Amino acid sequence: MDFPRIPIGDWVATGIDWLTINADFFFDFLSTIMKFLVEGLSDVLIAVPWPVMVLVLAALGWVLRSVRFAALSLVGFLLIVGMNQWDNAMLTLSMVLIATLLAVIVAIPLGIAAAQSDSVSAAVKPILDFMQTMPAFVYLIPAVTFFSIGVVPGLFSTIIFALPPGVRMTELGIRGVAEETVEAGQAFGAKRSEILFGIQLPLAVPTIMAGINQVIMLALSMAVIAGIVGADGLGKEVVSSISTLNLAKGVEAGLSVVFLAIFLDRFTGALGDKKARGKSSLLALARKARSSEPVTAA
Amino acid sequence: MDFPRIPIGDWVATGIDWLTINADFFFDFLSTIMKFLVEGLSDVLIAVPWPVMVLVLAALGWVLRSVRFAALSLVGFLLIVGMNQWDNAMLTLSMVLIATLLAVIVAIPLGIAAAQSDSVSAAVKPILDFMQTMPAFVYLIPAVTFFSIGVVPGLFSTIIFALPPGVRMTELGIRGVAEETVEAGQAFGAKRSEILFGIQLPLAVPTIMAGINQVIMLALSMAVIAGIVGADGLGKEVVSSISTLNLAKGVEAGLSVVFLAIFLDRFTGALGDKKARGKSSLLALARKARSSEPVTAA
Amino acid sequence: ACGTDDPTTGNTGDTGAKDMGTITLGFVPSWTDGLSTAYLLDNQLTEMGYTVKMETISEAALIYQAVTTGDVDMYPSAWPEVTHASYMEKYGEKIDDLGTYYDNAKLTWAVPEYMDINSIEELKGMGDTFDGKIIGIEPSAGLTEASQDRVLPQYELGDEFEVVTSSTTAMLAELKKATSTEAPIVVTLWRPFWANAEFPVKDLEDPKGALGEAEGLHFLGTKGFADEFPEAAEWIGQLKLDDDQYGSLEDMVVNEYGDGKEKEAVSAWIEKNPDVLPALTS
Amino acid sequence: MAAINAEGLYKVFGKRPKRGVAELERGKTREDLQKQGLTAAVIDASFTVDPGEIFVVMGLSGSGKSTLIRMINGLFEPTAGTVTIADQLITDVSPEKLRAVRREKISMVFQHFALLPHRTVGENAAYGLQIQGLNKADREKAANKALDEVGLGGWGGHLPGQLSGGMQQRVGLARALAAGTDIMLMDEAFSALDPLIRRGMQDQLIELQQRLEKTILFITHDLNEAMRLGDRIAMMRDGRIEQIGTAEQILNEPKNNYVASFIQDVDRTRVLTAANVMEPAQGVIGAGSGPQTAHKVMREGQHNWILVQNRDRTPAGILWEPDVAEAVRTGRKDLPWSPVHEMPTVAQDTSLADLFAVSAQHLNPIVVLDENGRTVGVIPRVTLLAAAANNGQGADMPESWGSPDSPLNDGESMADSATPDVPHVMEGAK
Amino acid sequence: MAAINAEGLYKVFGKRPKRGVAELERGKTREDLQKQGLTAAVIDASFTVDPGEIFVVMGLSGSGKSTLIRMINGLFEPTAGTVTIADQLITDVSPEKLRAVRREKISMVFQHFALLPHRTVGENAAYGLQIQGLNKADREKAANKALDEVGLGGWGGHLPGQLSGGMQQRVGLARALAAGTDIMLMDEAFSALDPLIRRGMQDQLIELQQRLEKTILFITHDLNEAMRLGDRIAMMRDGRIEQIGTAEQILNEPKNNYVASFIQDVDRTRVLTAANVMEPAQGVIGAGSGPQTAHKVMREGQHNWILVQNRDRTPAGILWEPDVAEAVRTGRKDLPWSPVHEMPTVAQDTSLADLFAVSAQHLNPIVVLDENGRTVGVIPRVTLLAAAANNGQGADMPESWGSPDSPLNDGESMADSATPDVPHVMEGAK
Ligand SMILES: Nc1ncnc2c1ncn2[C@@H]1O[C@H](COP(=O)(O)OP(=O)(O)OP(=O)(O)O)[C@@H](O)[C@H]1O
Ligand SMILES: Nc1ncnc2c1ncn2[C@@H]1O[C@H](COP(=O)(O)OP(=O)(O)OP(=O)(O)O)[C@@H](O)[C@H]1O
Ligand SMILES: C[N+](C)(C)CC(=O)O
Ligand SMILES: [Mg+2]
Ligand SMILES: [Mg+2]
Repeated sequence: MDFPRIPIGDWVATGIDWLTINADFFFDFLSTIMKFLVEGLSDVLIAVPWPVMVLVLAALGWVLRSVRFAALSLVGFLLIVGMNQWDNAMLTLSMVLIATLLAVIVAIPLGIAAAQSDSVSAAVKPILDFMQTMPAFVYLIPAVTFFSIGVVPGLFSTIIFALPPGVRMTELGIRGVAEETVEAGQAFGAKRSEILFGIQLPLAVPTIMAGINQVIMLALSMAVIAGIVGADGLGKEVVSSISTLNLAKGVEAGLSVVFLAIFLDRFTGALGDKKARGKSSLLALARKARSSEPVTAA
Repeated sequence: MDFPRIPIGDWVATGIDWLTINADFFFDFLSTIMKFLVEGLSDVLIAVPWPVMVLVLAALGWVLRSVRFAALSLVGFLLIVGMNQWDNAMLTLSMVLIATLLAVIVAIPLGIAAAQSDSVSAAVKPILDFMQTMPAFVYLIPAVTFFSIGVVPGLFSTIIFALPPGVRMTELGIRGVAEETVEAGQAFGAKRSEILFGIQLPLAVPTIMAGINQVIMLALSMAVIAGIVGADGLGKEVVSSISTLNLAKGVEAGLSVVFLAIFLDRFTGALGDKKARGKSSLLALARKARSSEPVTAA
Repeated sequence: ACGTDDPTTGNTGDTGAKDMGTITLGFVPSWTDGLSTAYLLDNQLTEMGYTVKMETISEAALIYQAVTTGDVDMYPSAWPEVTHASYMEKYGEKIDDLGTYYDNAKLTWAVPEYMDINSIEELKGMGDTFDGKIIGIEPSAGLTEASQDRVLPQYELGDEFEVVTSSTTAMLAELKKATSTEAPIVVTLWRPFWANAEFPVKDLEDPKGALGEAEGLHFLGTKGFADEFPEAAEWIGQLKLDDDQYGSLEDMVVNEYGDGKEKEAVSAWIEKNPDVLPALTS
Repeated sequence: MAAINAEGLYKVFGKRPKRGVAELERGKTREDLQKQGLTAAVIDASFTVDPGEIFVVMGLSGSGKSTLIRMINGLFEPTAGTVTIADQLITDVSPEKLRAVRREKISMVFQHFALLPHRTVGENAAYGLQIQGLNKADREKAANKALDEVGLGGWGGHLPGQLSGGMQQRVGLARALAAGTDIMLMDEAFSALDPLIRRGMQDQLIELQQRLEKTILFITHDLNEAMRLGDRIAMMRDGRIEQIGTAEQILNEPKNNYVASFIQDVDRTRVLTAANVMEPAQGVIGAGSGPQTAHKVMREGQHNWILVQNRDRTPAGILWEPDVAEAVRTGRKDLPWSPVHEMPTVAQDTSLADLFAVSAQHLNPIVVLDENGRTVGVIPRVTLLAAAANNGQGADMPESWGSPDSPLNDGESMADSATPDVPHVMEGAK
Repeated sequence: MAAINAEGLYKVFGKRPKRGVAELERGKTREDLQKQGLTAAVIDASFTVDPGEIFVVMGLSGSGKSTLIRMINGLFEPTAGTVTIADQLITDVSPEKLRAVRREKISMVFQHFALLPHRTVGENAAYGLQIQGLNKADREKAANKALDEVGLGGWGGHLPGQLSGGMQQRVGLARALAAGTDIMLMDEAFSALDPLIRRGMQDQLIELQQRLEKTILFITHDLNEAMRLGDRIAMMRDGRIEQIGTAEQILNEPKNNYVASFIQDVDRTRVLTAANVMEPAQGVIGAGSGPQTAHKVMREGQHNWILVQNRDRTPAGILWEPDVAEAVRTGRKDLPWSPVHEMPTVAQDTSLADLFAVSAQHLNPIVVLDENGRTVGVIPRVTLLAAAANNGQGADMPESWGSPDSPLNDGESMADSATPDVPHVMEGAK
């Protein structure tokens, strides 16, 4: 059992150290932006009185899905308030939203590139696999050395962890556009860009939205872990509840995560998939009212 | 903002406390079994000299997939050895395997029940959703109060966290069996049990295996978190590396997790999906040699 | 005590006289007082014929929990008098205090020496300077609880500051970074802790005593520890270290030898300090 | 005894389907129901399939064919109505009883084969027998026999996935055959196949059916297939059976415009047979008669030709007016006929297409015989031409081409148009 | 100028496809290539489509039809060979040039419509023009016009998903029409449709094509569709074009057994036209001639009837031998003919099915006229019957039914069988 010790860890650590020193300005720059975004958003979300916010979110649920969903959301949010986790939930929400935003900004162009070129796809795939199988905890370490503790390293690791489905589903969505539809574009002499923006992207929207939905879910799960490096919000509550074995607090923060997750999941699900929209969604009702002419017969 | 405080956390904590006291014997019993299983397996895995184990695993990879996969696995395992994580990897592996085993024992009958009855399905679905969106950390708390620290609470939370895809994919697999195939059974007068065991389950195998594959992946991700409550293995290395900000150690344990994950993923993927088996898999080659008569023409 | 062979630590008792049982020590690896003491005990108890197992756990609460259930036999270097008072309240009944080996332990808030404030009181109104952050350690630490629940309210800093929790090492990383660029920072610290000597820091005065008085570092055992391991309990009860002795031990373990060489460090320290330890009773 | 009997079958999908049936009975339409969220897939379907018959159900996609066949073997429970299989009621019976009927009386061939992909071809073919509880050796024997029957002997050891589509379909057929039931249900069993393979399967099915005397309920949306296979055809539309009848009945007497427009494309020359277009010979005399008798019959009936029959009603030959007139003139005693081999004879089921071939080679009318060689009718050329024309009724012919006073339009029966095609006779008819 | 010209097109899928072409040229078979992992989808295909022609490619699934059409508009690059569209080479040209040809010369109608589901019907119809860079107002106008053309006026504002399959297919057609290109490619454009809707679409296509004079390359695996639409048909099998010809050529002279078995099921009465079966009149006299001339011509040619023509080659009538003989006997000076309205005349493209209707009402041979009313041929009844029979060649008829010495088999030309159908004439012919 005297296999040579391969100090991969040291190599990586050295590399990260080098980066920390030499790309300091870059990390500072990123850090400033991310902090600005998250804190800006969370300030706004917390500044809004919770009854207003709860009603707005429930109303959004009604617009996109159904009365039932709006009612359930309302109950969920009131429970969050009742468990005294509203502010934490808003902190987590802002972190998740900003993480999603930044992840999507990176993921969509990458996904498009991967869809257009098999070699990009082949190169990107193992990296994405790696990003998702590497335990999220491990990201926290370089994140902390780059960005110190607080919300920024949490955001950074969240983005890395949540990125892959965004890329994958964008690629899948574009590649999944019916061959014939793309060929229709080609057959009429459309340029690649015309096909991309006029056909592929619009038709990939549901899949891309499903990807964004996954990004959000992963970001939320990572937001919990981000509590370890000091990002405020539900995650920190959960983490500190385990380290103090405070089950009551853990359950309340955990349940708040669940409610938030279910809301975000169903909500973003409805954004991409029109079928998920119930008949009682306001959008569906409005559309119905608009096209009052009979369409059935053919 | 004087919304009544809803002490859900306290209720749950009280319930868990009650359980801890009153179902003590039961938890002890579970604890004994789980500990026995995991420790038994890990003792065996560690007792086998690593060169033997590495070769056996690589050979299994060859049987089920391809030479290429076997070679890559070999490299991966040697790297684990070279990073001094072999024993930890074996500890984690045994925990993952036992967690998967127990999860599957629960999940498959549940999935079958859900596939056979819409009401079971409707009842099970939100519970599964809940189980997966609740941050895994939160499970650790009752797990620790039930089972103290060590491998058992880790295993327990892992099973809860990893269970849902097993149930879902079993249900999906059975429900996904082509309607006509099931009708073929019905049309010839087969009983429900004959249809279940003769048609539905065999045909659902690929989907169920995909579910098990997901169970394994989730179990592995949870095994990392289980390190927090003192379950030995790669997870503990990762957790302690973050609390000591030891990037080198974190990267090495993390990479070991990645290699293990990729191996398990591809390996169990090949179990269910015959198409994933490359042409150079020993099984495929053997099968080819056996059926030497020409089959192409029709 | 449990049976998995932790491959990285432990000692299978190759001194081999008699098998006196296995003692599991639980500690938080980044809290170097516990780390150093655990390895000192490992060295000596093994000598006495015990099998010693190390259980590294990153959260103090889990150690208390584990001591009550017997999964961990002893928490060396607990702070039960002040810092961990709330844990003792919860778990104390099922824990035996095996003795105090050091009695000048103290929680502190510290700033770099280049900062010209000297008291916690002076932090009021300086929230912007420090970005509103007190860099804390693990959420489960007694130090964290004291900082959040006593210092902040008593000095009315709650509106300006928050205690940012993460890990001891993260805190140290921050401290290192700040001191190297002479940036402003407030950290939560304690004594004895090697970082006090390693970094140019000074303790802030605590006129209100919010962080508590000096306290003792205890060995906490699971209920009935002394009955099960009488020799060990007796020896442990006699162990006392003064500031110098403890300081050199920690310095040796943490700084001179470092991660992975703790055993050698302890051996070396024993060689240099032959008279400090009580005689082995076996 | 009827093999299959369906009485007033309804199938409505949706919530509280019985309500839908009541409304349909009260005269509401399918569209009315659709608005309430109910789909009326089958509406008031009644029919009987006789043992040994191939009964074809056809209609466009969505017309309710599959729903209907599924009610026949109880895969769907009818919303109203009853199904009897070999005089056993199968609606509203215990699941155990229903399973017994399925095991013993009916087997099914599926559109997409519905083979069990994890079992070998042999095991698939033996599936029905396995369910029936037969032991392994016996069911393997039966399965091999069925596989031989469909031309797949020796393929038993392969997996279905290794076979082409046509072969897989034959495995499905073998499975149904091996089950040994008298009744076979086939839901668009051939529509997944390529045209060439499909035709082969149709031939095979007809051949098997005749050999094994199965009762077959066959569903298709292909009209030519229906015409080819069906002893009788039920035309479905929007859940209702619009018409039931033989291919000829449907072709010649479409009950409404829908059916008519459906069959517009059918190749009549393949569907219509001698039996459909033949007519009774107008003038007939016995073989023992002389030229005088013949001349008299011809005069009286104004026939140009007459059929001479033997006592056993087999045809002896055709006599033409000029020959008979000549014979009477010259005082011949024997009948002056065209030799028998000049008289074309065909079986009743000869298709129009084949009749053309015969008619092109012969000048005499074609004589149609039954299985015993007895005359059942005759087909003069003009009748053949009229039958092949798009519409059987001369009245529908394009006016622009024909003269209004052409011989076909003089109000007499078709049979009378059996005048030989010579101008002076035509002129005489005026 | 040819609208489409394909020269020696090959398409081989797999690694290093050129190698496959070389091997095929050296005589290796498709199966040989398959073993090397190469799929030869199209092998050495050459054909020319003339402007305004509907050229149909047909063959079973997998025969390479789609691959072929995709090479025509450059969606696939041929492995070997060249494609010319309106005399512009499109193989081996820059992508920009290829796109220009696609924009301006060819449009395509897809099997599964391939509409853009996120755009309205109007926007879909305008797509080709949008790509051509036309401004919004103009392209909306053109799109609306095209939608009107296919009977979808007023539906422009709907989304494709709200339309039935048949309507969606018409949107696809409108999109191709609106693009205003001369050439349209249609890949199994109708095969997703129900039979009734399908027939309507076929009618509409023929009508549109004639009105707008498009060149159409149409792919189908339905033989009746091919026969119905195609000016010419190319039969593909296993990547090769087996035969190219008009429907009639393929029906009457199938090049090999494969083609023959493929067309076995075709309804000949719909495909064959008067022009296919007519023959020259054997005996012809001018309208100014008298009975004596007629008699002489008939005697010499042993004709039973002759055609009387005016100077401008329009038909004047038909004379029958008995009438002429009588006229000669009685010394009549004028021609003793059946009145003109008794002589059925048809256009050259009248289908066999319609000829039957005409023939059933008339006793005279049918006279076939060109657009100017001039005689181009005649169709005696017996010819019509022979043409409708399965095989044009009498020699292939079932021996069992016919007598070997029937008049058709005496080695003379078909035309000579144009004897009127009376026994004594037949006897005379013996
Ligand atoms: N399980 C079901 N639930 C609801 N509606 C159904 C169901 N099965 C069939 N239908 C509806 O019943 C009608 C008839 O369907 P069916 O499948 O019997 O038609 P079909 O004639 O077999 O058509 P195809 O030729 O496409 O197979 C359709 O409108 C269909 O949508
Ligand atoms: N992109 C491709 N890669 C590899 N093989 C292909 C590809 N496209 C077609 N083929 C193969 O080429 C052959 C011809 O296919 P093609 O699609 O041209 O047939 P088709 O006549 O259009 O059939 P169908 O009627 O089913 O549409 C088939 O064997 C097919 O498997
Ligand atoms: C002071 N220590 C960090 C060592 C222990 C604690 O605060 O719990
Ligand atoms: Mg159907
Ligand atoms: Mg095709």
